[in-house]
Amino acid sequence: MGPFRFNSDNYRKLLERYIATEDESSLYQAEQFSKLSMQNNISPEEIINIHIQSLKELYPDLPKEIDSSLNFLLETMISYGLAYQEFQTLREKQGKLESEISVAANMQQTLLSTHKPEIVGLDIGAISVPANIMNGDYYHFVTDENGNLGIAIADVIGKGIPAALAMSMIKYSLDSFPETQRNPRVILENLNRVVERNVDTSMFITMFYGLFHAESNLLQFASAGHEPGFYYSAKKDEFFEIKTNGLVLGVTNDTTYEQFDIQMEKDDIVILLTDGVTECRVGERFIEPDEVLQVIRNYMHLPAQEAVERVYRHFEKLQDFQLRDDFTLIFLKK
Amino acid sequence: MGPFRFNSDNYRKLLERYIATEDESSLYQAEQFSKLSMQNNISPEEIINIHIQSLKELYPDLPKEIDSSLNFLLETMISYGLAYQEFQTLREKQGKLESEISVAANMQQTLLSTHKPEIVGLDIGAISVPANIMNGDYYHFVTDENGNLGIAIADVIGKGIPAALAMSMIKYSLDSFPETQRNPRVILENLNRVVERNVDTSMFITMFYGLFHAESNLLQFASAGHEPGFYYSAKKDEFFEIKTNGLVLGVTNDTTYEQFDIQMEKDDIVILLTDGVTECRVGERFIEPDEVLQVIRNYMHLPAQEAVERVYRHFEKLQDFQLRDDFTLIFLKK
Amino acid sequence: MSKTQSNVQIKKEWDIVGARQMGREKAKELGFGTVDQARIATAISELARNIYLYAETGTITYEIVGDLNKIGLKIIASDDGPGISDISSAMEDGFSTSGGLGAGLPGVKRLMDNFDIESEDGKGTTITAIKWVRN
Amino acid sequence: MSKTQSNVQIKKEWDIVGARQMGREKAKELGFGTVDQARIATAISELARNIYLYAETGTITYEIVGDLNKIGLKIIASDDGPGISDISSAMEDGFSTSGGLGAGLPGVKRLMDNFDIESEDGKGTTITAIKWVRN
Ligand SMILES: [Mn+2]
Ligand SMILES: [Mn+2]
Ligand SMILES: [Mn+2]
Ligand SMILES: [Mn+2]
Repeated sequence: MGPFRFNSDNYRKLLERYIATEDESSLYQAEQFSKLSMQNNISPEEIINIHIQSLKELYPDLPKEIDSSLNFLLETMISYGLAYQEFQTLREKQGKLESEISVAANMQQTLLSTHKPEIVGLDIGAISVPANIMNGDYYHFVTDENGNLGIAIADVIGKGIPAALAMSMIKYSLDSFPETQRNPRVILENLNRVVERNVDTSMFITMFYGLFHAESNLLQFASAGHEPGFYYSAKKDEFFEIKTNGLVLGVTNDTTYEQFDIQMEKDDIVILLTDGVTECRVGERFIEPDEVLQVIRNYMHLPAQEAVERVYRHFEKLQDFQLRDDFTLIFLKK
Repeated sequence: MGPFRFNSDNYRKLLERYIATEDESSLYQAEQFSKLSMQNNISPEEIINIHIQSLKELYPDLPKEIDSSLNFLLETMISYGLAYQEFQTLREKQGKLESEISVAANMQQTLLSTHKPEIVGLDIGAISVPANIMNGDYYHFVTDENGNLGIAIADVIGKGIPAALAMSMIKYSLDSFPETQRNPRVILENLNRVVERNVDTSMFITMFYGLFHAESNLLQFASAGHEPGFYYSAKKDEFFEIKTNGLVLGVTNDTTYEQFDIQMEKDDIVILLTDGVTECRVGERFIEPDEVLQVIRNYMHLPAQEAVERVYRHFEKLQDFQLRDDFTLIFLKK
Repeated sequence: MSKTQSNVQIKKEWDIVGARQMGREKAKELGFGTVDQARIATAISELARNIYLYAETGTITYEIVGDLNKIGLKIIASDDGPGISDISSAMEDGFSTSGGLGAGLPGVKRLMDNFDIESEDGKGTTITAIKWVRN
Repeated sequence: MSKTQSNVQIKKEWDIVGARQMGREKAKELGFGTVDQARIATAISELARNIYLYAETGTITYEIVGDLNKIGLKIIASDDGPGISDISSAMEDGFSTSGGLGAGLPGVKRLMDNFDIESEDGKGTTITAIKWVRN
């Protein structure tokens, strides 16, 4: 019952045995035969032909009607044979496309990668994991000569290649703003114009931009329709939603953004995220906001980087290791 | 002989007629039947089953061996049926991916689009046509407050989505350089560092950058391994290759570029292009450089935009409307 | 109808044939047509072959399931083998687990009506698949 | 062997059958096997149907070609119809020309060994395809 070579003699022998015994073992070998013939790119109509030839060899007096009927069957299989060949072409094409996309995804990772800066007195943790190959979430850190920290977090509504292209645009636009002009409100207003000019109206980008002043511990921020983050006050041992308002990027040319601020104190934590965290789905239901905060609370005593990674791993498992949306989470711990 | 519905009764009737007459008309209808059954997502093993049932109805005394042999055949078709179903899944997936890529291509077109500026005393023509959906060639014009013109033309070695991402990077990097610092040599040196840092070593970008001084009619330029263009001197009625040297972008971090210049005179033409023009293939052979210049000469008396379009249409036809590489051509006519 | 649960141990390649046969008999008893019988046998082949190739030993269990409205055959393939470390890859088309010869798990899913998989790294795999008799 | 060139006019759907039959006979005479006969007939079907649907009238020509080493059947489908404006699309899989029912021109290319198409907008189409007898 070992492996056998693909040829029509084998088919005839198997067929002969099956007709004599009707045993399952021959049918198992029929299955193996057909898999092997597929490996050899044999079309289904050729299997019918091999069947006809085998039958004629086994029964030289095969009734004319039977012979005739099998020719008819063969004729109906020609179209299926064509579909089978198209399938092989398509599989090759798909393979190429997939490797192209994976090259692009690697490039995107390099392009969008950001360096997590060392800021005295601020513990930073950040993680971003795509649901599919390409990431439609984005975060970025930048520091100026005074040690102030700019933090961007964004989410493209839309997935795949177009979303990746849009994110590259955001990254290079951000890079092109002069370092000295890191006012959150102004940055969002500028980006809004870039997106409005360059991107199709069907694609929206939400973004939160924050500027942390290292000396005063003041966090200034503005949001373009981005999923609200949370502020943990250590003194009150309580979470507050970071309320903002502001239209998503790219809707109208002249959108203005309101700027807010938070005075951070010792052990306070700013939690920034995308909706891939808060809209985590477990089976058919969405997770409750309180559950998210409970998970965060469980890990927030850890160093910031370890904390975000633990929170991610918790939600990854909860979703059966199948993210429905890109997941990005940032902790800024005083 | 009109259209008929898909059902096994039809198969039996067609089969019966064919067995009786062995006429081509039944076989033609067998073909139509199988196409219809494919439209109804009928797997090949189900066709075998319909065949068996039809035969049993037509011949209630069908020999046991024949019945048995057909069951064996059916068994071998199960794997083909699986391949057929996988094919349908794959076709859907492919359709989705293709529409995603076409959205990305549209976006790329918007992102990379450049405005052809009006420069007094200079007639500009430019055309760029991708071989596939996404363009791996790129050109860009920029003017400063003194009416000087910066011209970039680039080609990514590599195609498809990764090339498109790389081109977005070039575009945003170029945009981020201050307007006042448009020195070709410096621009290439800066871009080289961006590419070296961000892009995989397997992907190369060639680029020509020129700066045309409106007052003095001096063209300064540098090239990063880019396909050499041509300079047409009206006085001599002769073409000269624009000789440059310089490594492609992204090879080493500290590449330096040499800067050259051309003093343009009345009716002179600078011709910039990518290798999609000069390496145009006709059947099995590459076109000769002289042939390219002859075609250019045929149309260069026309307004620059019309001229580049006519040259493109000439080469498009020569290649049977199937570009092998992205095609970009720029004319600058004094 | 025979008892509602029975099983076949998979230890050597020959047992694959036994598992198919048992499945085909159950399917015939339940009133499945020829094509569905062959599909069920092929699905069992695939599952048993996976056990034989990757876990060495395991069990194929057959259960008749249903209610007043429908009746079906449930196949459970379980082993204590190495488990499947990346389930989502194993469920992808073209990522065949039987050395390129198999239709793989996506094939089993297509051949049957319901499909469920549980696997833990190092702790084995349990695959449950049901096919319903078409009325 | 009959004369080396013959043809069938395509004017009504019935003529498709005639064109298939002529092709099958030629193929049989040349010694093609059953499967190849059926493939040739299917290719002719596709070509003749395209003429019938899009050009209304046209011709299928049959020619026996070859040299000392090989022999084959050449099928030429020509019409003065509207022509194919976008040949590269028409040669793409899934871009079927027979209202979703056909295997289209890529199908003809797969069924035969050589394939060539010439078409000019408004001036008709000529498709030439050859199948070689396998030794
Ligand atoms: Mn998103
Ligand atoms: Mn999201
Ligand atoms: Mn290129
Ligand atoms: Mn090129």
